[in-house]
Amino acid sequence: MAVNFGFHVFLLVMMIIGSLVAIFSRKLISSLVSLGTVGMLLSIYFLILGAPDIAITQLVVEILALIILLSAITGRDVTADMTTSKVYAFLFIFIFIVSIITFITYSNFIFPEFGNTNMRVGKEYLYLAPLKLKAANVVTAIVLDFRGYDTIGEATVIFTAIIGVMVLLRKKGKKDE
Amino acid sequence: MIIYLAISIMFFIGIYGMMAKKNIIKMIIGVNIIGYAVNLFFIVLGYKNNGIQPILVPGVSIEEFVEKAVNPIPQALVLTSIVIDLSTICFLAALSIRIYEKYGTFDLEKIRRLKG
Amino acid sequence: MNLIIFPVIFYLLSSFLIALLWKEDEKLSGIACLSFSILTLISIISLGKHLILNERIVYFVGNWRIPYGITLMVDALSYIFLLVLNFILPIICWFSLTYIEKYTKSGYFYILFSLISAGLNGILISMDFFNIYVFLELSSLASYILVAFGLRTEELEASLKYTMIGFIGSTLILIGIGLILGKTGTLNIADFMSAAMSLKKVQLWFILGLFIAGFALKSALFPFHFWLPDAHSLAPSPVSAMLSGLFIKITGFYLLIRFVSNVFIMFPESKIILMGLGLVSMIFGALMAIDQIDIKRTYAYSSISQIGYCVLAFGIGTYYGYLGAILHFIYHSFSKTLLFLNSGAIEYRYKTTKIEELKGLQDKMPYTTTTGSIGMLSISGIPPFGCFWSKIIIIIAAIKSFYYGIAFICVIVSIITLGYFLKLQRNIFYSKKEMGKNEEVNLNLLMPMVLLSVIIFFSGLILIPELKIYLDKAIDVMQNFSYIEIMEK
Amino acid sequence: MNKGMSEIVKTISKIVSPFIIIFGISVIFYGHLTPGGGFPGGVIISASFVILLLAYGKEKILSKLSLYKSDILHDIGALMFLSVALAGFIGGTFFLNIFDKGKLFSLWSGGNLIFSNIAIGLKVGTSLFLGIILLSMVRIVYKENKIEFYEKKEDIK
Repeated sequence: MAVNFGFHVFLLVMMIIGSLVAIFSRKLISSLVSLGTVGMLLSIYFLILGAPDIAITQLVVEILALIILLSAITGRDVTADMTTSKVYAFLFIFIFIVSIITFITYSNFIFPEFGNTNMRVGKEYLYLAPLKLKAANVVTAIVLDFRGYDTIGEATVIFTAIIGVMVLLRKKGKKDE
Repeated sequence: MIIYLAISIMFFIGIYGMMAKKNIIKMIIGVNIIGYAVNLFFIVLGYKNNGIQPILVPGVSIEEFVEKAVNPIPQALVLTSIVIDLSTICFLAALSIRIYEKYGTFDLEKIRRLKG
Repeated sequence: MNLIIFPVIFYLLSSFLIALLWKEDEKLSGIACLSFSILTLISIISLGKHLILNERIVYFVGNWRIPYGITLMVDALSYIFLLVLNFILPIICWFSLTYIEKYTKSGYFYILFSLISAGLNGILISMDFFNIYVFLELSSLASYILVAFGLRTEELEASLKYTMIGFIGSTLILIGIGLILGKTGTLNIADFMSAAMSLKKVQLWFILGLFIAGFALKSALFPFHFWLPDAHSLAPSPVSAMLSGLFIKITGFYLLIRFVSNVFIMFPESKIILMGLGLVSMIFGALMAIDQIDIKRTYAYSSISQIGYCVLAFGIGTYYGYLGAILHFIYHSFSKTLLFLNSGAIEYRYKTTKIEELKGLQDKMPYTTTTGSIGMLSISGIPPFGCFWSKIIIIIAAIKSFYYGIAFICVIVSIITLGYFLKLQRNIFYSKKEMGKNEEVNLNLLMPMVLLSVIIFFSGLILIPELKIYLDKAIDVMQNFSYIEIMEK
Repeated sequence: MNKGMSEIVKTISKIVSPFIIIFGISVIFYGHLTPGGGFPGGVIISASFVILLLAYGKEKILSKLSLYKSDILHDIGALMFLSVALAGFIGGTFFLNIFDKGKLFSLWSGGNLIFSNIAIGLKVGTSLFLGIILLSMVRIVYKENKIEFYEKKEDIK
């Protein structure tokens, strides 16, 4: 979708504000809600950047993550105290300043230019998927056929997470306890 | 350059949320924000100026589609890494529930029984 | 040539089938997991015949050529890691058949065990950046869960700390992969190298820095080591054996070797960084291990210092340095697994691993004592056993390339290692004579330890000329192999 | 968790959730033609179950899709996807697309994309639903179908 550059920056600024509120707010519920807004804005931004199925997945996955965290909070303490450990704060500010400086000086070396992506191999996929595989959705063709081996590993990651939830919610860990 | 600067600011906010905050749920929110920032970084890498979505619709010819479509590779990777972040959050939520059962609080300061 | 995929498939199949059918029956899921790991070992050994004929095996998943699909590659170096990994995993699974009965729902343990092994095998055979990341993430997530398997308060907190730091390490690696995708548009290592030749060197140093930081974090080198003692000492013993012996070596050390010496060949000076990291973590691990009160914490700190040895030897960069690194990896994996299984047997019998609560095990558990002391002597570098050969070669490598200071520090650290292991032996095994009855653990716990100590005892034989050819092939891969050769083929 | 939310929410979620399930299934089946595919479809289906869970509380939803059934479905989905990959061995290499590719914009196109989509959708759908049910279910122990989980006692302090 052709959107002028200002809208990109607007969405990014809103996301930064949302994540700031999420980190620094005192009540956990309000920080979770602002996390939800950041996820929603991210899903809209994916749509603008030309990734529709990523936008759908991000939208629904973010809702489920919110539900998971809310179910972890309900019935337990809902406020987080504001004291932060001074050592980490200073260490973090130091790392932040150093990396912003290196970022600004070297950014055109490290990051590719925003508008034009390196389509050296991406272009081949755009030819291959419709002609050879007869699949119109190139992203699904990549995820499930060209790089399907990744997706097996990734489907096993969800499987591990659910086994992990089952392991962690047992009645007691050791028999002799 | 501004886009990458904004993404790295968001990344550092997530890192701050993980490192400096002592509440487990705030750490999980930090993990979430780092996941968002890295996924956005991938999709921004694959963006082409006013490019269309990499899905062929009947009206568009192949040559025009290849010319204007966005890079599909980062999108395939982000589909995987979104779900990896969701699994990490799922596991961390279960872990925080069990830690809460044992300590009665999410606050790491009271939980510090392990020496470094 | 489909044999290359079988390790990953067998372990995935074993985890899915155990989860579907035998999750509730502990005995059956243990036997299923053991049979699948032995099956993998057989498929790896039969893979060796092909590897001798041609120098490396390249396999295109789904028949897609280099830049489009995922390619897998096994050569002499990754074959050695595959052999060591798939030889130790059945032993650990055999040991945990009776050890895990102390935990409730041990069917889940075998599912997660085979998932970690699937992840580690997936890393060793793959030649694609994002594929390495996915399998790295799979095995790390399974190991976060297994650290918290006992659901006690310390274990939950250790797992939380381990998860947070492991997540930061994975994110650093993911950002490095993103930059590679941004710069050269591909994810295949060979394709990346042929495209990276045209880039200026300055553009790639940031990517290499991210990768080194991510892998150093995963292998607990000095600045990022503080998650390891809690995670490895509080996990169930077979899990900490797998973590210390295999996990930090494959996700950290192996990938450091691959990326520094085979992918980013335009940065030879990065080996000096590795030498520094290895040196510092070697010294720090040894010093911290001296005054520990818990057996498993001593072993955890000693594995920090031993992986410092491996990275230091690799950092030296000469033939002897590489030989020392590979040998030390092999010997340390076997002996550290033996030590953690030994502490598991002690914990199984006496429910504690505190040093002062265990007295005079010499006559109460004679076989455990002999195997434990063999493992301890081997790591501290006593002549007939394994690590002596590798430490000697590392010291020779340091002297040959005129790093006398480093050679001297290596000797000092191995003396400190000998010191705290002798102290451990004296306190636990050979202290005052207590006429307790023979409470030796049953065979399922004992045979893996005996098998490992026999291997360590005869491990000097690997240096005889016939076997040394294969080691030289691996070192030749480390020295001058670069992934571009695969592009020409 | 009390007995679900107010009456309005219950009736609306009762009406809406079948449509969400149908939309999720259409996203799975048309994954290779329109935006979507295995992951989004599966996640949408699990979201529809979660809506019913939130609206009606645990007992009602568990009567329809009990823990044991979703656990079995979750493993079957994983095995289905692995078998689609192993089917490639018939044609030689691991993940080969051995089915015929069909025409470009017809429903039957892209060989084994459809089967992988269905397998992934089934797997993601049931496993996320299982995860969320377990996380929110930490208060109730279920004995009859062999999965008994931690019941939060009132005296945790």
